Amino acid sequence: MKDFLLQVTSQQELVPGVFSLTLKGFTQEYEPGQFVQVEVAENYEPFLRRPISICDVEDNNLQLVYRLKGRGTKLLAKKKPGDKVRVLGPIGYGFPLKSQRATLIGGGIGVPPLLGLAKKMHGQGMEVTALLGFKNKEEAILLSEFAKYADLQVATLDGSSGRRGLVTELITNKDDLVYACGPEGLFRTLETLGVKGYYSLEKRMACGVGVCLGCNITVIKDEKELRQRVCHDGPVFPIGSVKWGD
Amino acid sequence: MKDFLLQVTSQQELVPGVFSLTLKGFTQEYEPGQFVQVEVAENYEPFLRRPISICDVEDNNLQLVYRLKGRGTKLLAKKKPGDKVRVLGPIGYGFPLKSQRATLIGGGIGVPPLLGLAKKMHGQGMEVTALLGFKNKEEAILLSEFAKYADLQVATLDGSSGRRGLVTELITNKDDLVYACGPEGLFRTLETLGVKGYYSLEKRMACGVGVCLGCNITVIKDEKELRQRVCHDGPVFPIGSVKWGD
Amino acid sequence: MIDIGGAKLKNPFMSASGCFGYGQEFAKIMELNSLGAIVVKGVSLEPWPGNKGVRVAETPAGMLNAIGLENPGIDYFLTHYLPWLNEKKIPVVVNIVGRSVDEYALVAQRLNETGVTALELNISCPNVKEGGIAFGTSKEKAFEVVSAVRKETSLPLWVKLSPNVTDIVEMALAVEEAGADALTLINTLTGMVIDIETGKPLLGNLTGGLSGPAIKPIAVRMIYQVAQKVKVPIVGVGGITSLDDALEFFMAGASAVQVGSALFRDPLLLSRLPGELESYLAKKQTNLGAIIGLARRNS
Amino acid sequence: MIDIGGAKLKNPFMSASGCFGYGQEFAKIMELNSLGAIVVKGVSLEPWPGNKGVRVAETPAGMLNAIGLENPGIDYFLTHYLPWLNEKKIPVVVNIVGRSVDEYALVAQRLNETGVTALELNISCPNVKEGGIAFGTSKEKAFEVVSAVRKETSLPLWVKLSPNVTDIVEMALAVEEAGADALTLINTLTGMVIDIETGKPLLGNLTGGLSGPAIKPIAVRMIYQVAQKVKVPIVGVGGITSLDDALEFFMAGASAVQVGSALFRDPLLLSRLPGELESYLAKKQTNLGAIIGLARRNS
Ligand SMILES: Cc1cc2nc3c(=O)[nH]c(=O)nc-3n(C[C@H](O)[C@H](O)[C@H](O)COP(=O)(O)OP(=O)(O)OC[C@H]3O[C@@H](n4cnc5c(N)ncnc54)[C@H](O)[C@@H]3O)c2cc1C
Ligand SMILES: Cc1cc2nc3c(=O)[nH]c(=O)nc-3n(C[C@H](O)[C@H](O)[C@H](O)COP(=O)(O)OP(=O)(O)OC[C@H]3O[C@@H](n4cnc5c(N)ncnc54)[C@H](O)[C@@H]3O)c2cc1C
Ligand SMILES: Cc1cc2nc3c(=O)[nH]c(=O)nc-3n(C[C@H](O)[C@H](O)[C@H](O)COP(=O)(O)O)c2cc1C
Ligand SMILES: Cc1cc2nc3c(=O)[nH]c(=O)nc-3n(C[C@H](O)[C@H](O)[C@H](O)COP(=O)(O)O)c2cc1C
Ligand code: FES
Ligand code: FES
Repeated sequence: MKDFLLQVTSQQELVPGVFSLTLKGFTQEYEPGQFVQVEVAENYEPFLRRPISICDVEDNNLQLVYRLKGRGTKLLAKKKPGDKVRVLGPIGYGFPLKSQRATLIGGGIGVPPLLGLAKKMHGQGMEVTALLGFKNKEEAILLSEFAKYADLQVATLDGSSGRRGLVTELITNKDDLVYACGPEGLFRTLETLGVKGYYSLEKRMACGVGVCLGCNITVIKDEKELRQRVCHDGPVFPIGSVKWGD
Repeated sequence: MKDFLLQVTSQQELVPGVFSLTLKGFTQEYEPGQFVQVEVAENYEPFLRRPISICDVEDNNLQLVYRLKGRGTKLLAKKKPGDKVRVLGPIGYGFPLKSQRATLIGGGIGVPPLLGLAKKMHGQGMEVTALLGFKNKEEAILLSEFAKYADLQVATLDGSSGRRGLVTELITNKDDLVYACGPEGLFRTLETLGVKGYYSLEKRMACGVGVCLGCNITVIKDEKELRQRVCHDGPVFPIGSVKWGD
Repeated sequence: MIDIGGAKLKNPFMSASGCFGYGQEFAKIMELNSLGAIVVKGVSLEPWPGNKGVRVAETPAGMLNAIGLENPGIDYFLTHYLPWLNEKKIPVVVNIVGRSVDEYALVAQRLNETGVTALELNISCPNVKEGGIAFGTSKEKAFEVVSAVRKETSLPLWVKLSPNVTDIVEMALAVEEAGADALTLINTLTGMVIDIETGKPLLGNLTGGLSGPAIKPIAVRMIYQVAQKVKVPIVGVGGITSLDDALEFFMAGASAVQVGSALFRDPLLLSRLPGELESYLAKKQTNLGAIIGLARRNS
Repeated sequence: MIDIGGAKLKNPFMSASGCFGYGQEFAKIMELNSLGAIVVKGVSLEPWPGNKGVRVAETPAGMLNAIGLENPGIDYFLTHYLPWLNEKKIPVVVNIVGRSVDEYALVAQRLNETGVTALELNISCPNVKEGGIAFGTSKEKAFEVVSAVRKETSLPLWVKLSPNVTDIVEMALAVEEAGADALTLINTLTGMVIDIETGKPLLGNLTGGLSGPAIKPIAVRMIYQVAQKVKVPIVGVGGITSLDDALEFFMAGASAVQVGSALFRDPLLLSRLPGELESYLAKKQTNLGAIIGLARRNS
């Protein structure tokens, strides 16, 4: 983990409201699933950094894919090539690689961090299935990139691309280790389905590095309840281990 | 007075630390000596607008000349052509024109508002002398512009341009009506010299439009003490009328 | 029509005292009629000169002011400002300041039969007769001054509370019991800026009142706490810069809001807010009444 | 060497409690040795689970936190965190929290002979035994808890005051009389953010503590006021983001400072400050002692 001052090399609107930002000079190794804390303004308005997952790193170029939400992401989207951005990372523990086959399941803006994961798995000769779910065709992102590393299947709620329905309906092989990122609803469905694997959580953060306890949750490990920090002990947790609503 | 959203057409560093900013679309008439309230950041950091004198307006192009001081002027200096800036103005009362001859006396960053004044006086066929004082040659600004409208004389503290010494030492004709802008010390010297005319004051402001009473001073008028707002009732006051240190 | 303790306003947006003068300056750039009411700068019995030296300072997401309640006194207000405001037919709320119970009462008395819409007592002033403790930081003194004014007036009586207290609910209950028809929450928090170049406090008065977005979370909290305990309506103020901010105040329990220092950076804000609220309510198919206090009902 | 009520620090910059954990995370990106001391997250007698739901919210130039003082308890602290810190030879100040006088006293007792540098009592906790009023908002209760802890310890005893009071000087004098060796000023101000989408308070706990630049003018004012009245040194905290900010605190009367939420946006700030101060003092040809309280002497 290091606090970098990185230079923007590209800023691209992938689909309306979703941007891909590339920053050069990110010289640290990372594990897919880790994230960075991005300073969106030089003055303290907004005050806190924004946590964004690492989508990919190639030749020290850090790629972040993010959706416009409020003030912070709006300011981030204004950065132009040449601008400097402060980025602390990589933070947390990424997805552990444990088998020869894996199914990646991404929903909406949860898709980006799975790209770096697919790439890494593919690089290690693993067999990767990627199931990506979006609201509709207009919101589908990174499809051609995933196609390079994984057997790709898409679902949209309105059927405008791929299969109509929830991304979890695409699951055929329940024995694969699952790597998921997306909304809480997706995670709960995975738990109901009883699949094994990992999901990457989001919770509001202040420090993002494990010191403020702002992002604590209760996790069940070896049948004991443990207090864990999403930022420092996660953001990746075993499917089924999180006590929701805490 | 109107709240404009103006577009930057040029931003130029005249001498190190002093910038000239031109904004197009300033469609209101103005009197030299009036100022505008400039919003330097879109978010509220910094919170208040910055008061800057109108240097000149030509074809609805508003020219502001300002010196880097703190956070606000630093942000202003980052604006590039095409950027939008909110500007409220013109505000206050400018310099009254009352005679056929005038001596303008400017010190340092007090020089800019006198340029529009010289131009206006020259346009009305007045005989204008401009005495401008700077620390040294490197800080001298707008000389060629003043030369167009006035009989120009320069003083610098180190003698690197024009006469060595204080700008007030350039005064030869004490009967001329004087129009001054600069630091308080200059104004006090003018009072000691007993010249007649007007000076343009600065005081920390919040609203800049006369409602908060943040910039109040005591002014002596017809031998009575009056409370006046620098922003609304000034910033131009008759020489000798201000009770200093209030 | 909105009813704030007997004062009828056509919309819930007002200027905050001390941030809009007596209306004449802003009239040059906006329709004063777009306001629910004008709350004028604090008025005292005699003219007050205010503080010397630097009176305003910028702070992170806010500012300090140490104007010292400069004003020309009630007589001047009645002869020079009120007639003009009455002519424009804008509801006028007169913010009253005093240094003793009598001064407050006398100013209130002078405002009877003048056509003003409501009185707003600013009880953050020090009580010079009794050791300089602000009326607004002692529930006994607050009770006393509000009771005294209540006897002099049948106008809607709003009392503006100071946030510089340990227990805002206790203060609110005391002034409600003393006869307040509504509460205005909050005045400024006491702060200081030191000029590190000179090594001195920047303000002539040393300390000043903190306002602006910085204090918004404190205002929202106090309104939320007080709204659960009092029966009179609350006028919210403190850091509002947008409709979203105002909505927080309504949801916390304010029936109307005032905008102060935000006008210094966005002078047309108050002219936009009423229309923005209408659009919001139309889009959400709801009404203001349903929003007021929503956060209390929801939690 | 700087002496804060008997605690010897090599420079006047510390982490603020709750914003630096127990040091292990920041050790990955900076030399902990650059700090004057580490003030650790509040420690209680038993483990506390903290609050449910959303615990942090951003506000203008600041943030709210409602962690609820989650911590693993004093035993865990002594066995899991302190040995590591002692090994690194960094002065450790232990922030203590409790829900009754006894709890505070027992935690303090357990810290005798452990090698810690000082205790910092966080008296903003509610006294559950006596109606939930925070120790930090009643001078009698504050006096009581500080006296009780004083009896248990000969370690330097710092008391951290809550700004949510009418009269900070009165609180300061009470805890000084009870035996505090130094005062830490200020803890957070109580605030609330309402999520206008859901119409509910955003924080699970409804209210939270406001920190960050927004509160800086309030911290500076309180330090200035208290420094005139007490004899013990003051540790300043609240909104510091830069050396310039820290200088304001020194000039107001703080002998040392803590940095809290600013670390969340600028994690390396504390590693830069000591060097920046040295350069500043060298440039101005002065020393820290000459700057402490300057604004009071100058005005
Ligand atoms: C570990 C982690 C990884 C993430 N990765 C991505 C990513 O790759 N792409 C992406 O688009 N988004 C990602 N998010 C969500 C992203 O952090 C928020 O969308 C963003 O912070 C919103 O900031 P804002 O100022 O635009 O919105 P605002 O709503 O104005 O933010 C206000 C405050 O709430 C916080 N906040 C708001 N929404 C969230 C959220 N969902 N999670 C955490 N904090 C939030 C903000 O950080 C800020 O402090 C991630 C979140 C976490 C915790
Ligand atoms: C009527 C008027 C006309 C002015 N015209 C010009 C001009 O044409 N060119 C120019 O360079 N400067 C001018 N100034 C001064 C200019 O307003 C300040 O230099 C500027 O506000 C500094 O802002 P900052 O954020 O860079 O400095 P900071 O010191 O960070 O500002 C902090 C706060 O103090 C206020 N402040 C600081 N210095 C001054 C000052 N000298 N006068 C008033 N407020 C101050 C700022 O507005 C802000 O609110 C004028 C001031 C006034 C009152
Ligand atoms: C310059 C200034 C002058 C003020 N004068 C008064 C006053 O005379 N009477 C009063 O009750 N409040 C006064 N206030 C307080 C405001 O009315 C308001 O309560 C406070 O500023 C918080 O609101 P804001 O954050 O929207 O400014 C003044 C505030 C400012 C900034
Ligand atoms: C997330 C968080 C946790 C905190 N926990 C504690 C605590 O355990 N004990 C304590 O005395 N203060 C605690 N504080 C208060 C800080 O130590 C400090 O007094 C306050 O945040 C103001 O300083 P700042 O503006 O630099 O953050 C906490 C603050 C934050 C933001
Ligand atoms: S965000 Fe601070 S501990 Fe996770
Ligand atoms: S700055 Fe507000 S009255 Fe002049």
